[in-house]
Amino acid sequence: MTISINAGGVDRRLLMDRSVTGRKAFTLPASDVPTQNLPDSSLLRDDVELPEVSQLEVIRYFSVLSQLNFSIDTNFYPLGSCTMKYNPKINDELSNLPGLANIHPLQPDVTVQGAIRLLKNLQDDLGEITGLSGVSLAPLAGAQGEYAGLLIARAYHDARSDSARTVAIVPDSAHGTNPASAAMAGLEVVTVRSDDQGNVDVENLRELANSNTAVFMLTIPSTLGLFEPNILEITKIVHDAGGLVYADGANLNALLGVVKLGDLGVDICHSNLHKTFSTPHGGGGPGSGPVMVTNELAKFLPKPVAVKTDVGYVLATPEMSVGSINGFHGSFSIAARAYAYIKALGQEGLRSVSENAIISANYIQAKLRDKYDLAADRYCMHETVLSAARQKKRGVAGLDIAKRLLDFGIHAPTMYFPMIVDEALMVEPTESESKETLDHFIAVMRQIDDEVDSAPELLHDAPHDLPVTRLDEATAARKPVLRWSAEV
Amino acid sequence: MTISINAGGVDRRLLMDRSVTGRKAFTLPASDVPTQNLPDSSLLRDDVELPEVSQLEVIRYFSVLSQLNFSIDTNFYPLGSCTMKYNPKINDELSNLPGLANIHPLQPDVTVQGAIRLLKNLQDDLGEITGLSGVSLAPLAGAQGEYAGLLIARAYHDARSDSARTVAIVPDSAHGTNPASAAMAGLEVVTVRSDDQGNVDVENLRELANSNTAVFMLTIPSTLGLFEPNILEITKIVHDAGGLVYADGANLNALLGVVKLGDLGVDICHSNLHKTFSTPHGGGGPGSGPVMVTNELAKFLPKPVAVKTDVGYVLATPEMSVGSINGFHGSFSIAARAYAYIKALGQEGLRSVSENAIISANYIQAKLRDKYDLAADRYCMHETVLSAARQKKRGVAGLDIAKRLLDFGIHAPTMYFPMIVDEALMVEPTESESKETLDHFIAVMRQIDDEVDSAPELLHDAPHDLPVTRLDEATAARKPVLRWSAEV
Amino acid sequence: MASSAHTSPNHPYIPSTDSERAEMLGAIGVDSLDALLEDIPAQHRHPKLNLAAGLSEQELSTVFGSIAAENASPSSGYISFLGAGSYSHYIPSTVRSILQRGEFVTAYTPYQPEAAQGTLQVGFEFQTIVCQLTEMEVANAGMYDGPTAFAEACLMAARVTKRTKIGVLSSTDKRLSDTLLAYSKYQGIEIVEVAADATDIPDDLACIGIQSPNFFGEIEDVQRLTKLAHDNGALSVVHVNPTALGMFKAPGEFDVDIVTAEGQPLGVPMAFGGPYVGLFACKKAHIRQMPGRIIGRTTDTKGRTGYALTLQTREQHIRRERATSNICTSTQLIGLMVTVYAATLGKQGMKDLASLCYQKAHYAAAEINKLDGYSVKSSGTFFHEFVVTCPSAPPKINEALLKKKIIGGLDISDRSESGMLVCVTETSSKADIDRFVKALSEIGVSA
Amino acid sequence: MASSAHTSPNHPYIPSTDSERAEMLGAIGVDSLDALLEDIPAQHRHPKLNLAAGLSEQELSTVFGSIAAENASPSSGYISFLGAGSYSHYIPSTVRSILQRGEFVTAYTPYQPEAAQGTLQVGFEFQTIVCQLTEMEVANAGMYDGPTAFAEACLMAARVTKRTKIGVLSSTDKRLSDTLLAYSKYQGIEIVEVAADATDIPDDLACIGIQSPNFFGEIEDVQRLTKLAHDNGALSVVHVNPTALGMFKAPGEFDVDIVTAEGQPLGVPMAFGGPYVGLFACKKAHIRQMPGRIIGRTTDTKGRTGYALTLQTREQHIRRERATSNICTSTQLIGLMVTVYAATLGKQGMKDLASLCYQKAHYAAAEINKLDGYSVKSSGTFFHEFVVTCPSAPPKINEALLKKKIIGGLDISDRSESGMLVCVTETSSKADIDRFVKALSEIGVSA
Ligand SMILES: Cc1ncc(COP(=O)(O)O)c(C=O)c1O
Ligand SMILES: Cc1ncc(COP(=O)(O)O)c(C=O)c1O
Repeated sequence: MTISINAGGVDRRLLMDRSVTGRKAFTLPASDVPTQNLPDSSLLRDDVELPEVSQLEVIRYFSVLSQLNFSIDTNFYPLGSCTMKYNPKINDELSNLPGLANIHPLQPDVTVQGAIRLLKNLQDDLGEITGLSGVSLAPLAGAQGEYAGLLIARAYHDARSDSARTVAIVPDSAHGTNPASAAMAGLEVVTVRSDDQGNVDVENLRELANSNTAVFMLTIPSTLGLFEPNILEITKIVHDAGGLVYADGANLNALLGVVKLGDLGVDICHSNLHKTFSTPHGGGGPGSGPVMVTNELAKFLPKPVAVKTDVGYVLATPEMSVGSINGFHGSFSIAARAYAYIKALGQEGLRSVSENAIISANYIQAKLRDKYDLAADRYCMHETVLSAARQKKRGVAGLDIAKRLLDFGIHAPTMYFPMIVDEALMVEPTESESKETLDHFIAVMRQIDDEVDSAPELLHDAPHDLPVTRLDEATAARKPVLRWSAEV
Repeated sequence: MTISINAGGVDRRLLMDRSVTGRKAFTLPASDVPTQNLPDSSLLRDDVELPEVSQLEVIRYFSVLSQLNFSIDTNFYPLGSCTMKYNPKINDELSNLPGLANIHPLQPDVTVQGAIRLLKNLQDDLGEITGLSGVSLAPLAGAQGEYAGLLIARAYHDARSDSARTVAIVPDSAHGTNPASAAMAGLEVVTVRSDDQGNVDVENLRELANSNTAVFMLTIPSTLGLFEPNILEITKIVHDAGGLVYADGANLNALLGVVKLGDLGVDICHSNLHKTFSTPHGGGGPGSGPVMVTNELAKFLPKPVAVKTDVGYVLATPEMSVGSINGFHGSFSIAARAYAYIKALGQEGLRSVSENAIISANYIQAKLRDKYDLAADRYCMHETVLSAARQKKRGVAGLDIAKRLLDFGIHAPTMYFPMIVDEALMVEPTESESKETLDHFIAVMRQIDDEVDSAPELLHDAPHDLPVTRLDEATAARKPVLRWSAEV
Repeated sequence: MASSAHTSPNHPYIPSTDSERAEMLGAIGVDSLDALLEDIPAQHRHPKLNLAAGLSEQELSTVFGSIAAENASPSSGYISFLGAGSYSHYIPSTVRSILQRGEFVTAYTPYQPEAAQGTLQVGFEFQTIVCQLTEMEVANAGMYDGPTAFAEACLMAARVTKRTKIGVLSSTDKRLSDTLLAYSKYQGIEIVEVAADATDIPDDLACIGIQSPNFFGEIEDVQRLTKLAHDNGALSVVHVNPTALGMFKAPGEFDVDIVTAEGQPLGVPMAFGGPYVGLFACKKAHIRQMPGRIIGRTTDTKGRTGYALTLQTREQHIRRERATSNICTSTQLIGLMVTVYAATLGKQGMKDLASLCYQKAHYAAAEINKLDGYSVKSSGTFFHEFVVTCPSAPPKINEALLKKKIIGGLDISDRSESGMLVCVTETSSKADIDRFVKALSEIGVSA
Repeated sequence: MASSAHTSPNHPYIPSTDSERAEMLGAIGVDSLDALLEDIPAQHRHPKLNLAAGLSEQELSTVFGSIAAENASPSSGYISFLGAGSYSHYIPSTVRSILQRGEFVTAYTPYQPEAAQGTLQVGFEFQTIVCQLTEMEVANAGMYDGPTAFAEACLMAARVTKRTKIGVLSSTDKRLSDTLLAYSKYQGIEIVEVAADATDIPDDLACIGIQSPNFFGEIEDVQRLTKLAHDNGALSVVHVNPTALGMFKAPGEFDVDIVTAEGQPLGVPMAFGGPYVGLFACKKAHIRQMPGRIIGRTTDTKGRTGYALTLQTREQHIRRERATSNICTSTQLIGLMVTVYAATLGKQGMKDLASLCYQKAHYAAAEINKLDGYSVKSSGTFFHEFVVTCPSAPPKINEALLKKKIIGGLDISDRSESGMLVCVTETSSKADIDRFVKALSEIGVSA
């Protein structure tokens, strides 16, 4: 937890407000080649309007701004579905080695054997972890992994001349990217209900699965933090209807060495390296969302796929690839971090990650269940979804509780998601937080519950000591101001 | 300026308070050699009591602590005599290149030609800047530079069999290290008065300088931020008495390309690379305090001195060296940063540094002189010494003003130094702060002067919004608690 | 099969100790981890993971040291003339320094604006800088990369115009059109090629997608093409190289509707292709059709300025299958790099940089053009990339260059006969260029 | 001669522009900089500075790249067996990561404790860790380096005992005794050598200065020597290697009065010799004679815990010529590195590290001892350094080793006939050691 070292607030002026004509933060070297003719002046631009500040101003401006953030490095950040775990510093360092950071994506394969080997090894490890051995690291985030997976499903059906399959069945608890990706893939989204235990309503699924079904998208564990007990039945229903099973593996942090998705009948899944595999979230990316498929589907993977051949490692395009979903080979330096993470933990360590993540979540759930409702009254996996329904009745919303947590230097849980839970507060502690931190969180959550009755205004007005209080988001959207301008 | 992002304050527990048996932040590799016999167990230790925390706890603990600091990177820091200028980030990077950071000090010269060349070039540049061509980079800070310089002075007199010279004449305005270093060098400290203009009282000096005088230690510009107008006369008086002139060059930031100390009759000086040459202060070191001397005195320099020979660069011991004042060759990676700084600025840039530093200080002085007394009513060099005497009469001490500045995110000036100025506030803006920042400081200082009358309690109780209010330093010294223990 | 939770040795990334785990399980009311896993089919629980044992940090460093050493890079003495979508530029120390701040690196997407003003204000700066470079009215906070930005821009044009045919200029990088293809495949979109000198286009195009400088490094006549598009009720989508904008007229001057770019040249390491960031700007009128995250300025309950994600109703987490894009995790941190880069170079720096690239590339082109057998194939104005027609197959020439520790230009013989696409930036010294030219001349037809 | 203030081009490190300078000069009431410089003798004002023109950051990087490339280091494929006061150890990523925090790096000495609690609390942790490692009662916040810490410790012993003769064990590194010499030269101090097996010392010694492990890598009988000192009214000053403290008994167990050490092995790069940090601990009774900065715990006006510099009346800025030392700027940031290092390794790590060093060094010694012509000269227990008696002059052998990219041990033939002081730490793999042994055997007498 950090604290103010300044009265009077932070100077929030933007770079352009600090700009002074002629000031500079950088000098380019002088040209060492003979002067060349310039093109026709009609093509040329006068000036680019950009900030003119000194180098110290650049450093100070961004350093001070950084202190306005909560982050893993400074705060407990139990944001559900986001797996805000420790991002090992060594991984950042290693991915920045000149031999990894300063290589061009189009260099001849012989000059990047190390890089391709790394990708190949990571593919293999992810295949082993998920039990789905066809892997492409191309997707740049989870959502792109989903899209890639859906393209593969469509390509599979097309290849079998079974193109009438244009429906994606998606549970009502699904993350928004699932239906959005399905729509991009030209699929009609049909929603399957969750039952009162938070499971997929198997009977409803049975009704919906048919010859139009391209794919069933299931988040495992679900966005309620629950493992689907009927998983084998579900995958059988979908397969029997001729559809494929897509697993959203954003929650893979619960499953490392605990269960393999491929063993459960999953055909396609993605995983977020920026969650389970500890690569930093960066305030909203970059990420990496590898797609993993069964052997049978591997020929449809997006390009490239790293392959080991007699003459060394090469980047190859699978036989019936769905093509290029982005510019080059995915987020290479994110892949490098994830590979370092897997190597550092090894098989024992990875298993321990999931086991400890599960214990921590259940511990919080057990210690808060008398004060907060649970979305489902059973053991959870790596996250627990609480409901502030009881508090809501006493006059305080989930939002207020979330904002109040900020006052204690604890980041808010994910709010109002999944949508099927009233006043949802989705708490994911991860394995990298100590019991002491969990106990502190528990104590704060219990205190907040007390405050609902004893000092509700503390919650309504929260947060109190942050750089800003609650923001007027309605006006922001109604009259959008999206850039600096001299007038604003 | 930064601001609180947490209520309830920072968790100030120490690492040992967070320690849990069995937790760890690091693993050593397993041994890859056959097991060796251990020594007699009577020599062996059971356990080292050290913290047991996770890697995330290490990162979070120190990251949060860092935010409790003011620093150049986050705050204006006009601390007089300390030259808190921009510390270029590139210099940190370059000094950490593996070829500079991972070399052993005792490697054969042929394997460290780059390193020795760097030292030689820096010696040459410092010689050029100060006009004193004999340079040793051995001293680890300014005070050690002083001590080295005084050893040289003593060795010089000894070599001339003039050993009765056991007096160091030191102005009353001198920094504490001057007399302390003189005492270490076995010299008796005799104080010369400053006159009412802040200059050395030449007549007093003339009385004191005699056949006992080993050295006269003069800070140029003085700790009052003033250039000594009688400098040529002064150096003549000392030389005529057979003494040497030592210049404390901690304030060299005022003189780059403006005047060379050697031209003024100075025989020996030191410079703080951690001031003028932009190397980071690090919260109190490491520093580097090269000693520069006339050609004649070069043979006495502490070892080593980098030399270029026919067979390449070597580290040599001067003929009549005063010896080893520390373990190896001085603060090499600090020297590397200073060298990068000099190369980045070049002759034009260095001159511009001093010129701008001087203008900035005089600007502040001009804009505050109606509200605050000046230690000397004349143009200053790179810093201005204000006096809060007027404010003191109105019930508020210099200390209160200094503390109140902290509330505005501005670091306090140096307080109560030089000792000869009543309620001294020594302000050194440096060349790296923008006019806008200076104007902000001026406005705040003027507002504080208003507050002396309008809201004196704001000053007496300042700072208000920092991690702590004023500390009980008396008890700290009376009952010292200097380490964690289970009970404290 | 048994849980290892109670016996696994502690790992630096996992703080809980055996006794703490036991205590927590006790509080949960179970006596083993397995009791928590009963929903998982027993026969599939605790599968064997065929992975190596964990490594210490020191061992990990050694492993990565070897991997990095197997790649040819400037630090192993190679010089390179590759461009084609990823560019070698000097990255200022300020960028790396700020990028090390854990508060930026380890934060999540700013869903709680009160606890993320740092990320948000930087994002707002990023949007400003994108607008300034492109001279467009509005920009978003970044896309995955340049090609996906271009693809999403074309799809946005289809939404705006309610047309389903997308025209792409024939001089465009295949990486752009391939990505567009993968992005539009199942959306009933047809992609047609438009010649750069077309004076006529079908009247049902949603847009003309233009790359300028194009794949071959040349400046397209964006003004004319944009007018052509508008005359036919289509939008103009222009993909630029941001470095070139330090010198060449910005698309905003030509009434372009949507501008995209690969942000990598602005302070982002080449890193074998990623992560990068796509720049995306458009006219204000189309703002609600924009994909991606958008940050807006607003005020708090005390009237203080603050920033927050805005126009979120376009996004997947609200609009789900009707969202303008499926983007969730984007590229905020790369956006930070771009922002610090642009702030560091500033007005003068961007100008000087573009000029330096131009000068060096034109010098290289002139020198190569003098060589026997080689000629520079250029019809118009190029910026820092150009096509060299080689005396023998470019892959052969590149192989010979490699022996001299030179990574030559990209073989584009599939698009230009015996063509090699050469790029020169400020990171090549004259000596490097001369070494390249000399090597080419030595290799000549013999390759 | 004219001032260039008004015409110099702006530099990235200097924000003021020409017009701002003019404005400021106007406010000062002068029309040129020179008016401010009138106190400076005119004939010496604005001298010519014979320095090169400034470089851009990119050029600077190139310059430093060449300098670094002229040095042999692990990154250029060399392995090394040098120790003797500076040691190669793996530095954990946590150390580098925290060291990048500008709030630590660019702060001054914490004179304003309210604005420096970060630095101060870290310093308090450092003092704690030094006490824990040495098992001493109190420690200061660090000295310049190991040798100056040792020298100041001996001088402190002289102050405490009011004696002027300092005994130093003959097995001590000359770098320690030489620094002591330079530090005591004019203070009327006499330095005498004491044999390691002495059973008798002069009765006017202020202290016996002991290094253990000594210069030759061996553990001294600190307990016996301390008793000998105490029996003669002298103090015991022991200079340790902190890595060895992970394994060997701490001086605090032997009633030692003052302990010093070179802190470099604890997470600080060798960096061609500095900056390092001296560790300094002593008995609480002597606290007011300690040199250096000391940080104490206290409370603020609201009763909250805080830290501040304390016992400042010992220091030069208050006590001036009667201070316990002239130290002002010290080594706070290196202390931070040591603190993060110790916190990262922790209890188990320090133990494992010492054991690993011991195992590897003893393996190497055993293998070398098997070679024809080489023998390990060791009378007692060594930690990770040992003396090899070579079949020919060590410099010759080292020259031959260098050709094989091996930097051999230190030539100490001036102190041990044909002696080479070899150090092995955890950064040498078995393969490295075997390569070294093989090379030695190949070189043998032929060198
Ligand atoms: C369950 C789930 N699925 C998919 C995603 C999308 O992943 P990304 O943000 O990497 O696109 C997320 C991320 O929040 C998620 O939580
Ligand atoms: C005038 C003056 N002289 C000497 C010194 C001592 O330098 P250092 O702190 O590097 O030992 C200082 C530092 O504050 C100083 O300001």
